Amino acid sequence: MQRLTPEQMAERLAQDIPDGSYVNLGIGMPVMVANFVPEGRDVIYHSENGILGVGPTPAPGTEDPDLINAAKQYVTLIKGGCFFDTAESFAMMRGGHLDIAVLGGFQVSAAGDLANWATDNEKYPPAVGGAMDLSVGAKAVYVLMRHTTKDGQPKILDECSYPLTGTGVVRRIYTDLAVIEVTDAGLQVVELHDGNSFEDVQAATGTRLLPPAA
Amino acid sequence: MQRLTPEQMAERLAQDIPDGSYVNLGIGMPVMVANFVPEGRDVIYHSENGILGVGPTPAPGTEDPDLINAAKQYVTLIKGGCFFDTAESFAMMRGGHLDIAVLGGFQVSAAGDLANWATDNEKYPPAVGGAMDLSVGAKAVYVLMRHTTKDGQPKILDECSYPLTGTGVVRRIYTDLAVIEVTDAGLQVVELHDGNSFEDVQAATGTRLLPPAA
Amino acid sequence: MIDKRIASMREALTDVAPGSAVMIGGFGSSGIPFELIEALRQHGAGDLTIISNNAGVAEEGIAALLRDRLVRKVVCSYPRSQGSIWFERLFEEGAIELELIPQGTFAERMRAAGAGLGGFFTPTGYGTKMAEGKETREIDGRGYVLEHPLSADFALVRAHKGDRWGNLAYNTAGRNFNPVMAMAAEVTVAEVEHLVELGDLNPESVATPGVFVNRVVAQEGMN
Amino acid sequence: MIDKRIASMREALTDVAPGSAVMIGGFGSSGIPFELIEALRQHGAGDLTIISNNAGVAEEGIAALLRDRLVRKVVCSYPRSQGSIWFERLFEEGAIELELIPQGTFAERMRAAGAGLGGFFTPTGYGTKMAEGKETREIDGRGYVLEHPLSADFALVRAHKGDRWGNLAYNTAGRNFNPVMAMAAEVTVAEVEHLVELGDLNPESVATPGVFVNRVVAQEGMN
Repeated sequence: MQRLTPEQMAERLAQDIPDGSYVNLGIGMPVMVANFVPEGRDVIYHSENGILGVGPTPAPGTEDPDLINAAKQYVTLIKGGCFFDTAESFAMMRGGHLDIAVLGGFQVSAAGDLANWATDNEKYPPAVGGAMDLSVGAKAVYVLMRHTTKDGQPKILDECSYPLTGTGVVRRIYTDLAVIEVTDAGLQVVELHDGNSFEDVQAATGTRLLPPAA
Repeated sequence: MQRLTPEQMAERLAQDIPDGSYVNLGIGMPVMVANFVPEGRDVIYHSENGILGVGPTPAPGTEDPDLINAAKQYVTLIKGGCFFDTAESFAMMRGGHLDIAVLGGFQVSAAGDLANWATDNEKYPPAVGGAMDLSVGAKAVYVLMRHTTKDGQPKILDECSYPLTGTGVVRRIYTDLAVIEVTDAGLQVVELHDGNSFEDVQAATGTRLLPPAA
Repeated sequence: MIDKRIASMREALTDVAPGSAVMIGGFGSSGIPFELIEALRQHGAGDLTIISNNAGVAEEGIAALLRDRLVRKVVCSYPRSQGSIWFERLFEEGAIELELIPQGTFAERMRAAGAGLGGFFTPTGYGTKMAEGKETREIDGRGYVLEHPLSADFALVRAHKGDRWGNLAYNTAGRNFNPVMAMAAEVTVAEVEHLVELGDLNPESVATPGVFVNRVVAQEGMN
Repeated sequence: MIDKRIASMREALTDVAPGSAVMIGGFGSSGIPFELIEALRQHGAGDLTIISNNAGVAEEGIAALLRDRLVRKVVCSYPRSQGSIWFERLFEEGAIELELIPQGTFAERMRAAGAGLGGFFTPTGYGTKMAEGKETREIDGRGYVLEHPLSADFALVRAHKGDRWGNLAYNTAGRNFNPVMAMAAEVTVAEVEHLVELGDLNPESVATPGVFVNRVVAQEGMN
């Protein structure tokens, strides 16, 4: 099978961010999406710590110690950006004002449930951050994740086995093998990446997929 | 009986506003209190429309059309004052951050219930504004009102007959005849204005008063 | 390219339909989008629900909407300001419906709508007529009333300065209900005294981030 | 005369008692009152409940409180930042209690405490472990969880500028949790980079009005 690299996955998802969108990118692979949004599209990035209009990494020596993103990396503010407190930042999310949230995922279920904040390792302290608020609040939740775990186990399943982040919240899943839409009829494959057959992708998946329209 | 004028009533109440207080003054007689707070006391006035630090009336020609108080009169902002939106303004009230609210009253009950927003005239449209929020939110609610109605009926009663603003919210009642504290034991007269006997004040009251300590 | 500027008040309101629920910012005469209200009046859609703290005075603003009998219902905290003759007239006639809400609950219900909350318990109004028919509950020995979010089809707000992304900054106490209404409506239209370039607003003084605003119109001096 | 200035971080915290619940503003390394935290550590009161978004990294800030074993319980949304070695160590030992709250619910619970609300229904966490043992309800076809206010004995916040009345203005994203915590605690102590004269702050840029602040201390450069 052909697997996209993380950069290619981010680039693929970036094509689906429309001009004029308000977008929140989760920690990890999702933040890479910003590097690949096609030229000419105005996209405004939200950061949970109270920024609308997150800009690129500052030049060395010009960092503002208070100006960081959700991953605690130094960022800048673009022209037209603004600041607010955490309560307002999450009002923005929860109230459905952001168009797209791109989140990482441990598991996604056939019903669009998302698990991305805790595994079943009880010794490892759990951390949830803003994931639950984003998952219920954004107009569309896109999950960007590998199709299978490092040891080849499927991450798209009938039911999530890990603790849930939100129920029925995922709109689309962008993996290294395919793009899958969560529909009322089931998980609809909308795109198979070059070189992958539907049967191969189905075999790597722990629940039934609907084949792309012929 | 000796009745204080409205100015004298406001002046009497003003003596009980401590230095450093955050105070909201209701529309009508209560706003006059600001004119009588003794020199040397720093008092910060809150206005429900989003002002902390309301200052005196502006000189003619210098009015800012957006800078008005709750009674819709032009005001100024004192040095150190600030602005915020209505949701935050009422968070300030409801959250118990203001020390004193001075409200007008139609009726006060023996249990400290306040009625000050609607009479029993159904044809007259009701208006509540911020009175209910203030009555439950301020650390202390002082009611400034005449002891009796224009036609001599008592306004301090066993139970209010008009619709309530809040239940058990009044701390003190400042009238033209006396100062009365709402206590667990009942309505305690703490001060009789010059020339009034306890018996006279009791006779003008629709519920039992406790006489001042001898 | 994000550009929320609309050329005129009139064009900014073309999709207001009869029966729409419209929030209107302002308190007394402060922070009121008078030009948008006038454009709404000229637009002529009737049967409106107007959600605003006051109900207009004299022949101005909301009072003119009432006078032209475009309003079915008023949702507010204080309809009876001095000179609210049109509201009083229609109320006495029984020609207008009134939903009266304590001012803090009014603001908080709109914030809840904007913030995606399903409701909240407030002590305001507990034990009064305002709690009649509503769920109440004692929490830690204190009485509370359950209140639900209040949203609308449109919010008309006014700001001192705005840019083409819809970021708004207010003058003094002109802020009042404008920020919560901008959050709570499906479509928010901002009337601004000054339309400024992107980047001209201090990012720490933007009280309404552009994400809450759909359309921005510069004042035309039509009043 | 209102003057909330305190001469030193140490004096600003003398009444913190063992077992106190202490909110600490900031997100990651942004907007954190590092000097107040250091003064709290030197003060030495133990058995603390620390309410803060993160649980400290390396040997800094909250991590130093953990290292000195002054903390009984951490209430936060994200204890596990890179380098949160002290939190991880104590957690593994079973030497610390953790109350984990989704970040938006965390902020909103503190706002509810500051705003005098008894609770609110949020969709966040519905159908997840976070809703276990909590009241849930369907409102307009959507599931919600009832959450209660979160208050504290003290809030330690950091601002860019502050005046003697306690008015605070923040730098860029340093605002974060500081304003809601200032509202939610019994006693709020603000560490400010610059103590300015009354009237120097723009009244439209004050993000925390002085009424929410009890003590103001200028940074001493102690870190």
